[in-house]
Amino acid sequence: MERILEAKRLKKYYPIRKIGRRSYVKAVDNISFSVEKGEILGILGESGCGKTTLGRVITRLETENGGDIFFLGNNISGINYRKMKNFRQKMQVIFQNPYDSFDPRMTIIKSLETPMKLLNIGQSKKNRIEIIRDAMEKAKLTPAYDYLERYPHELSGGQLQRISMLRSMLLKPSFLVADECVSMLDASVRAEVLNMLLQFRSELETSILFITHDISVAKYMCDRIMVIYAGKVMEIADAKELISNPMHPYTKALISYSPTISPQKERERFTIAGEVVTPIDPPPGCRFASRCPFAKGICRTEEPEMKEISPGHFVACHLID
Amino acid sequence: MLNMPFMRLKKVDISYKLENASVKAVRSFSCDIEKGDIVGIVGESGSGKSTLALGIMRLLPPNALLSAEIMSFDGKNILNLNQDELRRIRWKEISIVFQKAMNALSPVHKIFTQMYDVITAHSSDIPKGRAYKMLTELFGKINLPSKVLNMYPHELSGGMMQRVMIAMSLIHNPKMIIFDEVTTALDVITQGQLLDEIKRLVKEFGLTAIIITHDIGVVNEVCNKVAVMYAGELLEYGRVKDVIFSPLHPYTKALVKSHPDLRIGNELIKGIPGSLPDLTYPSKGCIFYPRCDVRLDLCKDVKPKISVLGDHIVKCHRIQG
Amino acid sequence: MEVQTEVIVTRRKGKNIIKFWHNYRQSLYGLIGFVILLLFIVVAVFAPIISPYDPHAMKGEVLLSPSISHPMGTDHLGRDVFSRIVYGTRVSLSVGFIAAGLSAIIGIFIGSFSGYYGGIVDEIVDKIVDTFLMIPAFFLILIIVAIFGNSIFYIMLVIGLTTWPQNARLMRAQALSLRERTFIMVARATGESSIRILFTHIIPNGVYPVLANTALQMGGAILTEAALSFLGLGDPNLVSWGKMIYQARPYMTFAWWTVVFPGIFIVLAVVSFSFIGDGLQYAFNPKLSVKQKEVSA
Amino acid sequence: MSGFIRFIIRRTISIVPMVLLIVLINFFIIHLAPGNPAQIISGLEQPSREVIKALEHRYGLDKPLVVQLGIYFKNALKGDLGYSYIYSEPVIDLIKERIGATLLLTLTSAILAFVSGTFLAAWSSRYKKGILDSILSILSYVLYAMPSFWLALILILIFSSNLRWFPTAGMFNVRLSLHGFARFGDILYHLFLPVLTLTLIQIPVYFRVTRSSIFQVSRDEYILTMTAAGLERKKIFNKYVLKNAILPSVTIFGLTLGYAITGAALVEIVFAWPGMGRLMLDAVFKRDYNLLLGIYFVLAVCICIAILLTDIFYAILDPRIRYK
Repeated sequence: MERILEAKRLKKYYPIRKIGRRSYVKAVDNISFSVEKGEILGILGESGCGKTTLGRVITRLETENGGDIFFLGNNISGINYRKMKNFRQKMQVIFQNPYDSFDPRMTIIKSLETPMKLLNIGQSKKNRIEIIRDAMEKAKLTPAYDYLERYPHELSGGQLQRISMLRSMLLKPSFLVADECVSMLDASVRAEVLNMLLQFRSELETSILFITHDISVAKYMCDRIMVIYAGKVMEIADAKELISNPMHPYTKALISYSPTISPQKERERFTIAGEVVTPIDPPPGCRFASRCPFAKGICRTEEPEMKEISPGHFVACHLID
Repeated sequence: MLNMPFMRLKKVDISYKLENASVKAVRSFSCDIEKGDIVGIVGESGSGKSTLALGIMRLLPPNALLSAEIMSFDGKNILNLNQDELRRIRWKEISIVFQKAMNALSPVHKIFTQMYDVITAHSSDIPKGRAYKMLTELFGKINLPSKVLNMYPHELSGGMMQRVMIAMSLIHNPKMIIFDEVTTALDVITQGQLLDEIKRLVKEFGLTAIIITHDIGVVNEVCNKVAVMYAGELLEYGRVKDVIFSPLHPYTKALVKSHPDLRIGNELIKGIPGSLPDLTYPSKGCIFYPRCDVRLDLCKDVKPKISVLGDHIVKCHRIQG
Repeated sequence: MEVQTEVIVTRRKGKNIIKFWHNYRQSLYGLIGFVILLLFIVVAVFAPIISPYDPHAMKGEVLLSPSISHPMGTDHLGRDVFSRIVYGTRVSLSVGFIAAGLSAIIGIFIGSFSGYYGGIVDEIVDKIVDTFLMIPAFFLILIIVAIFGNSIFYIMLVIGLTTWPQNARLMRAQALSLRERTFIMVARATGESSIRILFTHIIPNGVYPVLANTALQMGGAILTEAALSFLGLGDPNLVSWGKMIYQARPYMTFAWWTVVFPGIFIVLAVVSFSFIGDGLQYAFNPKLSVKQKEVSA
Repeated sequence: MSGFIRFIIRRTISIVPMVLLIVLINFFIIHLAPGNPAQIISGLEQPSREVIKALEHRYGLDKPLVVQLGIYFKNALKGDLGYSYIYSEPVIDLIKERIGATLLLTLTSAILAFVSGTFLAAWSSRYKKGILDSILSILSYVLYAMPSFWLALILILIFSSNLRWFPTAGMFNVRLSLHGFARFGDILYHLFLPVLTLTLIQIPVYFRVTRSSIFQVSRDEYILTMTAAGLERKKIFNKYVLKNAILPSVTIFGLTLGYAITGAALVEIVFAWPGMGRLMLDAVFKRDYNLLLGIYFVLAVCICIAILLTDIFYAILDPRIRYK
């Protein structure tokens, strides 16, 4: 298998100004993972856990404070803007808010054509417009001109998100970061967008980093899932394995609290207390210790190592041997 | 009014007057709610569910027009009450918890001040000391520390604020509470904790509740009945196990099919093509006609009647009751 | 196909202007202000035709009260007040347009650069802007004009150079919020250069509050020029409304018209610009985000 | 509470660069102005060679520009603003004599405008879109557009020249030497028209800000909550809408002081009020740059302090601010 992207010990700290001493939000703290060709890796976590920051560091919208990112065999960490231009086409990103993904003063066609022009795709404007039209028709956004001449505010969220995906896919990227790309959409449109993403994956063999807070969506979309909490990886495993056999208490809680439409109603809750913590100058030990019902002394003093408990299933927890 | 149910809504219409159009947000909504029910009103954005909640509370903005055949609650007609009578019913009989808890309290007043004002709005002769004791007790029931009373809203997390709002809704022991998307902005675990809390409180206080949500998973977790709304109309109403596990209306069926679920096998989810109809136009036939995959010719021009199958209500030409 | 798109784009652009006007009309004040301003422009352009007398001619009798031959009377040197007011329009309008225009251009550039790039430069700009906003610009203008000279160009230049911080602050706030918007992220992720982003996305999307404010600043510049003239610091070679009041003040108690009329015209001009600012706010109020609101609601 | 004290300290520190910036502006103006800086500082038309030498030494004018700037800073912060050429007195002493009268005028009118503007906004918001609201709104545009000096002249024309209700000029009647309460009354009597002028031109700012803020706050979610909870409308307005709606006008109070003090200077000239305005006019006419710059510096510092005070007041009203 071809390795598309590898992140090694990535760090992103945000300073908080206070009189006296400096504090840091350790939004991404020593996170390592890799994505193979055509694979969808889910990044699962609650708000403020660092998943969006992780996506932005990888796509070079933010600069990391440490660690390395290898993309198609090149180290792109700390790379400057000009050099990154060579990778832009190969690495694309889709954001959460479809309504805001297009310049409100530009027609859809202009928003679609500009990146192609900048990255030298298509020989002429005419050619590019043809490519766009064909792609639109293939994505069942027909008749294409009905959409292309419009301004973003004239379209619905589902339509915009599909066009937004199209915009990325026209560049034929080998890697795509989808940052909460369905969280603002209604259930009925959400499925269409997810399926479109799956279709792209199978057609272009694009690897996808699928960032989400919804474990049900992650299960539907991903080959592997990485669970993060307060800037740290808690567990990483094959999607089916993670959901059927969660090891980390946090993963167990996430699964237990996730609403379902299955008939067996009276399940046993794996209850935990408290709310998500922001990792501001986090104390030593496991980040989850303050909420973990099983936390022992060691959990508060020593950081747990990643352990491979079965092939491909890694957990960071002191309680698991 | 002996055989009247606890709450009866019959042919409720709500429209908003805009500059040069009028939006029919709720159309001919009818349903009965029995004492002790937890009714989920589920629908996507634009389905009119939140407008309906405001209509029941008679809290609609001045540009909204409300009309109904019957709107009764606990033997009282709430359609014809004047402002003063309404004021006395609000919170004593029905209270509401809004989605955006962070904005639901004044940012420059302490929580106790606001709680105390709510107390004195209906029972003016309670001294502060007693109110404080009463609130401490109430907060205890919702797992809120009493020190929260002396804090300002911005000092609390989203989950905490939502608890505060629930506590506030309980102050005058109302008979019914409407929860309007109360968990939408919250993380999965916090949402789960809060839903558990709501379930417990409804039992403990002998409440009747309406839970408005876009997530059928949430409905399945807490409700015993569910009303499915689409573009302002009620399409299906009945017990949760009937409506979700053996839906009759094509829309409900599609909605269930578009829901990725953790505990149900890995089948393909499907979206509903098309988008919401323009609510500024009156619809002649079935409101779901343009997106329905099993539509009949009849559906285009003839409004389906409500079919009653025991306690399961459906509005579809294909179902005969 | 190319042609077809082009046609469509221009058609849409035309529509935008119509839409802009449609929104602008929503404000009655805006409409009135627009009409008054048009009248003022006509008066300024055709001053020699409109004014019945030479504004500098000291022919008439001294301090005549308003009559048919002198609708606004004459001043202490026997000059026709109405004719002087007509010529004064030229000074006021050009001060308004040029000074506020300069202020807008400087403000837009400094504000958008500083807001979009951020960092230490932004912090310094922010402090400077804050300081300028707090301290009365009028005194600084006064000092500079008193020291360096009081030709009308100087006055316009100095007003422009001292009032840009307001615009810079508005533009900076816009740039700061636009910077976090998704479509800017998209532009960055698809490799658009910073300069390109600044000129094709940030400025076109964020410039509206500055434009509305510029209308207000035009009025402000007129008031500033009037105040300078009232202190005797106006351009010695031109007729301006403020200067008329300054010169007429000693005779005010027995020739009210020499003071009252120029003042009324100052008020009228400034009000018309404020009204236009009001109209622009209506026109620019982006209803583009309506759908977004619906989703979050 | 320690958060609050930290906030005050932080705000106070943040004033420092502003004061430094003002000094910097002054310094550059002196050096860019036509003529010799030493001559300007001396306040003399043709100072003797010795005087120039002495001043050059004292202000380090023979040293490099950076050193000069340092010395200038030190002197300005000590209150040494040079000599006035028309009065041959230290600038700081001239200002000290008159600043009281100016501040009396400015602050009285600013506070009155704040109170009445807010009150009018609250009052007119009850009759939204009615005739009263429209009249007040148009009036606010007109008053906003009015040059302060012209309004002052008009008021004199009406109330002093024609009706003879109020004096045209001065701060007290020089012919009577009143004491105690009578003197206080006399000052109030003289204060009336100037304060009225300044209050009127400032009301629109507060009126408009508060009005739109009331409109906005009324649509906030917590007002809906309070209505749903069955609170009386009047109580909601008086307690919740007003306190939240007043916050923006408190913020602009500090920022508007600059505008107020400009108006005050012009109005002082019209009413011959013995404040800094008169001093400024003299300085302009006789080209007394040193005095002008001194006035500018002192006014700027006063405004900085006033803004600091409003910030602190704001923080008391709005609990959110301390934690930002």
